[in-house]
Amino acid sequence: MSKKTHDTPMLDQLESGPWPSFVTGLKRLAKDKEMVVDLLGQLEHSYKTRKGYWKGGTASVIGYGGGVIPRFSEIAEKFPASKEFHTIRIMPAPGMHYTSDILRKFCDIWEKHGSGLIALHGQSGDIMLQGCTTENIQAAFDEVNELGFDMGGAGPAVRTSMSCVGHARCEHSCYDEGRAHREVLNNFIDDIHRPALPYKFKFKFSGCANDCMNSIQRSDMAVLGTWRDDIQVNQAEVKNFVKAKGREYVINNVITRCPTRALTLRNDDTLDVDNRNCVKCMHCINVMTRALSPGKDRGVTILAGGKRTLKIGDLMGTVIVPFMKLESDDDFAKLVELGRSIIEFWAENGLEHERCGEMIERIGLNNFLEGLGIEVDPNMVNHPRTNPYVRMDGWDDEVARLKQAKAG
Amino acid sequence: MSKKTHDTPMLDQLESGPWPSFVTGLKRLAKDKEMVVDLLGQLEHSYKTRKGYWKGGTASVIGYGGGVIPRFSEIAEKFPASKEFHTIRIMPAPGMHYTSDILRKFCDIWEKHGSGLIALHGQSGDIMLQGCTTENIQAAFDEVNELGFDMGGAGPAVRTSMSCVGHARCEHSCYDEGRAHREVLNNFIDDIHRPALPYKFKFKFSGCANDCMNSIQRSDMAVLGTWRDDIQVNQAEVKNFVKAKGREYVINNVITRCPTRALTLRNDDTLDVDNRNCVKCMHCINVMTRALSPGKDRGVTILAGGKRTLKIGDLMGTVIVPFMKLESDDDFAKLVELGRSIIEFWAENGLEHERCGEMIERIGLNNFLEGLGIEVDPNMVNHPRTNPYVRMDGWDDEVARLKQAKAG
Amino acid sequence: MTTQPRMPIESGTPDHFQYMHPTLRRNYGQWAWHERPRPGVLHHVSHTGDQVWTVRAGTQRQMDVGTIRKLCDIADQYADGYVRFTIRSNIEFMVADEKKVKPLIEALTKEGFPIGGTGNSVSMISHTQGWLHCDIPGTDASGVVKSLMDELHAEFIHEEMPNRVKITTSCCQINCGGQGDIAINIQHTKPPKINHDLVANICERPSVVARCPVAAIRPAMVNGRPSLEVDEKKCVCCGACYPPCPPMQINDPEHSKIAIWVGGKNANARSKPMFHKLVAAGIPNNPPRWPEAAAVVKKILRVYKQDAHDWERMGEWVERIGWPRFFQLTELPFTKYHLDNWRGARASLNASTHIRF
Amino acid sequence: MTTQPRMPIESGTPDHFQYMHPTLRRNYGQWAWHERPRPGVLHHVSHTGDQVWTVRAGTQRQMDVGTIRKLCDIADQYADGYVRFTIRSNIEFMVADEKKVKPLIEALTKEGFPIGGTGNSVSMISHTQGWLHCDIPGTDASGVVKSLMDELHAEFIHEEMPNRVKITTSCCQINCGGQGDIAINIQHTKPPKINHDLVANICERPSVVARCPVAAIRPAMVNGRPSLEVDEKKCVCCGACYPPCPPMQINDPEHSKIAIWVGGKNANARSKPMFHKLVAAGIPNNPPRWPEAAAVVKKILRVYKQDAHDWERMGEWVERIGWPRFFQLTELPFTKYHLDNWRGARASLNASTHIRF
Ligand code: SRM
Ligand code: SRM
Ligand code: SRM
Ligand code: SRM
Ligand code: SF4
Ligand code: SF4
Ligand code: SF4
Ligand code: SF4
Ligand code: SF4
Ligand code: SF4
Ligand code: SF4
Ligand code: SF4
Repeated sequence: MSKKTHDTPMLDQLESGPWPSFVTGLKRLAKDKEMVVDLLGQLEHSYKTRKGYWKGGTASVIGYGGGVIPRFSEIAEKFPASKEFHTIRIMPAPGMHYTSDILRKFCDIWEKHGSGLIALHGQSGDIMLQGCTTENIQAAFDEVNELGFDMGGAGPAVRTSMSCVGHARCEHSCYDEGRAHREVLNNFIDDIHRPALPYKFKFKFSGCANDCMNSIQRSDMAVLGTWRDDIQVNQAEVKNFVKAKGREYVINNVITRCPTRALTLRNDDTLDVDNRNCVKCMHCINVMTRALSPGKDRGVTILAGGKRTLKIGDLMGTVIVPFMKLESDDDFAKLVELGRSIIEFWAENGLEHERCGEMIERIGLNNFLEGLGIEVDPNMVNHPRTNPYVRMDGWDDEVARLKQAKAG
Repeated sequence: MSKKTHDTPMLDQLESGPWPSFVTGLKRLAKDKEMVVDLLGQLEHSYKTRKGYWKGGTASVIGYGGGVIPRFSEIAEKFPASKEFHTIRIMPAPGMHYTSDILRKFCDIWEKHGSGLIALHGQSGDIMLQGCTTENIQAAFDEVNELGFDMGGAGPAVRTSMSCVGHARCEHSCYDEGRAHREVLNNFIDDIHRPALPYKFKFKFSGCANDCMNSIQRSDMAVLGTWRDDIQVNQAEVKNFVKAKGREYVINNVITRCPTRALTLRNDDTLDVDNRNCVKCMHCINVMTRALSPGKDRGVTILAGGKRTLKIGDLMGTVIVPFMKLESDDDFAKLVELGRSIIEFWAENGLEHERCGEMIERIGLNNFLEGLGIEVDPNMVNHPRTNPYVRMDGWDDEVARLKQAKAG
Repeated sequence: MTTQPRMPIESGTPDHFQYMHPTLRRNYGQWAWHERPRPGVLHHVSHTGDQVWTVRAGTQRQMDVGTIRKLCDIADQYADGYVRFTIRSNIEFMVADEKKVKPLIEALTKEGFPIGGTGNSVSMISHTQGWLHCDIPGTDASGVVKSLMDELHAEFIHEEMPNRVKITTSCCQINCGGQGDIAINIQHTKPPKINHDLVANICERPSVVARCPVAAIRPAMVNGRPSLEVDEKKCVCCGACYPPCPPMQINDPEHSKIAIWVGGKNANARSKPMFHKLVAAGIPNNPPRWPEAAAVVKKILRVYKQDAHDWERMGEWVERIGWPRFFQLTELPFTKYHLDNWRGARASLNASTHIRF
Repeated sequence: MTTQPRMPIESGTPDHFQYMHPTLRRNYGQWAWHERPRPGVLHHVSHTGDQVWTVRAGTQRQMDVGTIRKLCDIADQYADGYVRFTIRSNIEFMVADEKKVKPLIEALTKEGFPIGGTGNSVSMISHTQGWLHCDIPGTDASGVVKSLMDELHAEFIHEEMPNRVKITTSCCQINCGGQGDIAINIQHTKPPKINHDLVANICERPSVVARCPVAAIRPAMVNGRPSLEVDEKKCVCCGACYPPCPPMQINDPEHSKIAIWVGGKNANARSKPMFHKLVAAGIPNNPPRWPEAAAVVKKILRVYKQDAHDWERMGEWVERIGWPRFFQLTELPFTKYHLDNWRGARASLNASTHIRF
């Protein structure tokens, strides 16, 4: 290629070392792409001055209000070829499965219309096609869209979701994450593409309490697999495990690690589980993969309101549905409905730029649950209130109502 | 006695049952005391109407600003003899020890000048001489004062303190509570008798972590005994205990109950203590009283800011001194000094009617410690901060200062 | 010359040694171990070889001089003339001779003082003032305590609980009684009714306004006179405005209810100190015997006694079995009022999938 | 007639089965157990008897098409043409035949893709945008991650940690990278410098004012034009005002430092999820290799590796040994900045005598 490359002494240092180097990749692209030549120049400049030089703006595709992250250079006079360097967010399939064929098609499209730089994946789970001029966005997106892929979320919208590998390759999986992911997300397509909510809203799906998708801390509605009957124990495999590892290992790594001390190693090297007190934490099952599995009566626990730092400090989600089945079409429909009620309630009651969890914090879990028509449940708390600062004149009516609800 | 007693059908019901009855006691007094006749009348009226009928006012003794709790009846027209029913608060000796002789003297004085009703003791530890006319207060107090007893605290003052039986009759005791109690309190006599602080201030002294004085939750400065060397183990007694109770009992009631899993029962029925991880919780020592005792290098842990509900919710104290020796005269002088700095800092920085703990909550533990000239210590927290909302430009200087402080 | 008024001798807290049983004094700081030969009796052994037996008995705390003198008589006759009181108003008699224990117990029993309150018993309930003396009480502590101790007498004289049980009462939301394994506290359920005629005369209005934890009070003119106004939607009925301003009448024969709290703990033994948690509310404030409150307390104690492991304090037991099971076992309803919505409430929410089914 | 613009096909999240390895598809929801034959390789067995081996390799996430095509070539040649990516941008190749594992590993290794990231390894660091693309970054994620992964390469390809280690980076305090066993985050240490000339043009002032968590911003007139003013005593330098108002220049080559956090945990395994806690700050933001940050991370990992028990995640280990010992072992200073003073800070204070000496 013709365009002269910039000196990048600092970035060059990132080409050494055993980890694959993004700099080497960028240099490879720079051979054919002036945009990347200048991108490297600007990045080197950032390294030297320790500052970023992108600013936002507007860029989008026809029909959609979001999904493109526009980036304009503040130092385009120095690095004109990368003066526009937008990102297109594309939603992958649940579990991030690909054939080499489809990946190659992405490469071809992006080589043609963009910089050739693709992030797999963004922290919210998007395929990020990074580095596009304003002009090329539409063409790039059209081709990707024809491949069967759609735009991801950005701005005050329902965001691209993530689900763990789960059913596809994990024995711990307690529900069909892929189905849940698609059914839920594809019911909010309008809210993904036309940002009109108070702020972003994320769903995440993990097949069990190991929460490989970080859903409790990083999503507004987290769906995690669990079970409510007994752990399945294969006592023969327990014995094998004890034999292979020794009793001491089993005691130190399984028995004493149960958070509720629900496990006993019997004298005959079989395992006793106090299932009434098991909190489905997954630990013993994680360690003894052949001997133990989640129970058979499986379903999900749902938490609401997780998010990161701004503006009131990190928030984890809170249990709002201790257990629900997720097997029949009806069950899945109910899950979608729950998502919808939450979003609708929040859209109505949330302030601008207020995440669902911040709203719950502001109005109180009580009012949130009432808005959703969900009964309170002691599983939603670590413990009941420790202070008397509450107006209780409705106590008798409330108790009567609960009694009736239970009876009828 | 002449005065006609009131009908007290409700109170009468409190004369039955196996627990000693205060009503029976009051009726006994009513035989000689018109004041108690009417007191019973008013109390019955309270039981009937479910309301209290006392109001405050002023009453005191010469030379002191506090210590008397004045009570005037709102329904004195109905029950004139108990229209004044003040309480005099008197500080008992540490550990609440009495000879029958001194108790009888109290009875005599109170029979003469008051109602004859004495509470042993109030929740802050006072001898409460209950039921006195305004006129008689001075005479009653003078006689009590001549006995060697002094007025307790009330209002925005240093309050009467409590210390556990400790050294006098408890093998767990890690310091001389009685001495600490007296040295501290008797250094604040002016602040006890002349209320001029933002609000009340309480000291409490417990000889060990069992905290029989509820000091962490109920005092502004809590002093609890602890040790920093190894638990003293009498292995012969351990073996006796295991023999008497069985291994299973020992495992279930001692070994697995240690909060940091610092205990191991060895195969030979002796006990291994991981003293580095022992948090001095007292549990194992409580169970195996003959086999285990606190270490020999004893001292105290000090917490500040405990109190009950109003106005921001219950507060427990916070560790401000993880360990200090309390043996020499100097040590005790240091303890008094610490109390003095806390009270002075709070007197200067606390708002009106703001307890020390509420002030700490408002200004931050940091600023409180800085005010006292105490270095922060990781033992003061369960864990470091989880949020980045802090201004850190002083980091380098602070680290340099700490390094120097450590070196020099 | 006029007589000078007598100025107080500011002697402070008196020396304890002068009132201390000689065996305790001699062995001060030297005790080696103890055991409990029977409920209500402690046996302490010193490194010097000395021994002391303590007999603990319940009292009504608010004692007439007759009762105190009776206790003194017993001390003189059976216990060397020394006694001490515990933080829970139990009285303790110390004897250095084991043979003196039995007659001492008999004398106390004969006079109606229950022997117990040690070890894993239900000790005396922490006692506050109530209608007998306080200016702001919603109920009577003496009556509540007497009623409950009558009902719990068997648990005081026996040591049959999993661990010691410390019950507290508070006759208003101020909580002079402190945190307890079980706490029986007044909970107001309606905002104060303001007696506007009195406000102008009695109240320092700014200081009342400052007391309200939720800023529900504002100064207002009512009938042309300075008074106060409460935003009833904000008010949490805490009663904090009442002590500084008696016209803010919070006490109500009907709407000042009793609430029951569980799992408070002061000791650092095993677990760190804990706050008690709301379990039941809306319980009528029903003198002279408060049967509804007693029923709830007894139910909770029954379940705890059956289900908890040795050495588990109430709060530790519930943490092990989980709150859902606590509500199930005690058959108490779990309501929206149990969800915390005060500052820091978030820490009480379950941010995990740890759930027992 | 003008051509209609193409309207998008709103197909949403695509069907995953079409891209899924056939063995996975066939055994969907039927897996029975798994083991790790070696670092970087998982072996899953289905109830149907089918088996699958997964080989996991690290990537640089921000990949050029050349890299992706190389990975596709390897997939085609050695792994049936299917891959998947993990949440940490590792790539996984699935094969149904154990014999294919070795050649696959060799091919990946030859092309410079490290095999590992499974089990008790240090997996790929969660990656954010940084100077390469974001409009508000204080540092470069790509560079920090590359530098650190170079240093931690041995820990990626081996499984020698007590439990899995999940590291995250965030190039501003917003924390797109999430909670981690270790988190390496930008921490600004000076209030924003306001470019007053720009505010009037760019900012919706009320919305900027609303973003500040400590209400430190107020509208002001500067040189006769509407601008903003920051109360520098209140400001906690969080940078929240910068995204809505770029003239609030928070990024500073000198004063935007790196802070290191420890003990975040997302899994519910054993303990409930935890937040990470501040352990070190004031670390220079030093491209291109951030050696000071790397040194702290490596020190922490070294101590954890030596001292933690099997299956203890970083935060669980520290909870067992106590924070004082953590600071002692890592030789990091404990300062006043470690004391929390944000909302709910009280829950982080030690309200007990539980102390290790
Ligand atoms: C691209 C990405 C980082 C990455 O390199 O992977 C990213 C990048 C940005 N995030 Fe993020 N966030 C990304 C995942 C996350 C996550 C992780 C997640 O989704 O699990 C979080 C934490 C979870 C959460 O939602 O709280 C996250 C929390 C934020 C926040 C804080 C939101 C909050 O309520 O606290 C902001 C600020 C905002 O939106 O105002 C933000 C804002 C931004 C912006 C738009 C900065 C801005 O305000 O201008 C960044 C655009 C960068 C760019 O140029 O592309 N980003 N952001 C991730 C999205 C890629 C994708 O679509 O897959
Ligand atoms: C008498 C006593 C209850 C009893 O029957 O034992 C008591 C009675 C009163 N307390 Fe108390 N408190 C008593 C121990 C306590 C304790 C327990 C303790 O000291 O360990 C507490 C909890 C610990 C603490 O200090 O927080 C306690 C926390 C309060 C409070 C709340 C203080 C706070 O900061 O939250 C108030 C309200 C106030 O002072 O404004 C209060 C106020 C009162 C007043 C003065 C009510 C008032 O504001 O008019 C009561 C006077 C009753 C009377 O007529 O005698 N009382 N009060 C206790 C004092 C007797 C004594 O001197 O021995
Ligand atoms: C006499 C008294 C101290 C005093 O100076 O007055 C006292 C004395 C003893 N306490 Fe206590 N405690 C006394 C109030 C307390 C309190 C405060 C209270 O009652 O409100 C507590 C804190 C309760 C809480 O956590 O809320 C208390 C928590 C303990 C504990 C820790 C129990 C636990 O496992 O949580 C022990 C250890 C034990 O059980 O051996 C203990 C142990 C003891 C020992 C065994 C210490 C000893 O070796 O002598 C004493 C005899 C106990 C017995 O009753 O069997 N003492 N003890 C108090 C008697 C009160 C009463 O009449 O009931
Ligand atoms: C592939 C992946 C899911 C996906 O759809 O992408 C995955 C896959 C598995 N995880 Fe995970 N986890 C994956 C991210 C996570 C995350 C999220 C993250 O990396 O940020 C977590 C939460 C981490 C946290 O707590 O902050 C996570 C916490 C776990 C745990 C709980 C560990 C613990 O003890 O705390 C297990 C259980 C275990 O260790 O066996 C687990 C177990 C597993 C198993 C063994 C499940 C199975 O039986 O197949 C999988 C292979 C694990 C291995 O690497 O040895 N996975 N796992 C993710 C691989 C990420 C990577 O490349 O490093
Ligand atoms: S969250 Fe559970 S089900 Fe999903 S991949 Fe992780 S371990 Fe498997
Ligand atoms: S899943 Fe967790 S809580 Fe349940 S038995 Fe196993 S280790 Fe215990
Ligand atoms: S606090 Fe400790 S030293 Fe004091 S009486 Fe209680 S157990 Fe004994
Ligand atoms: S005192 Fe407590 S922490 Fe220490 S070893 Fe005994 S039980 Fe464990
Ligand atoms: S709890 Fe309330 S009513 Fe009872 S004594 Fe204390 S201040 Fe008075
Ligand atoms: S009762 Fe409490 S909340 Fe209500 S007005 Fe009075 S002080 Fe405020
Ligand atoms: S952490 Fe901050 S700087 Fe980095 S990508 Fe996210 S928003 Fe941008
Ligand atoms: S940096 Fe944060 S605290 Fe400072 S002014 Fe901006 S938003 Fe407010």
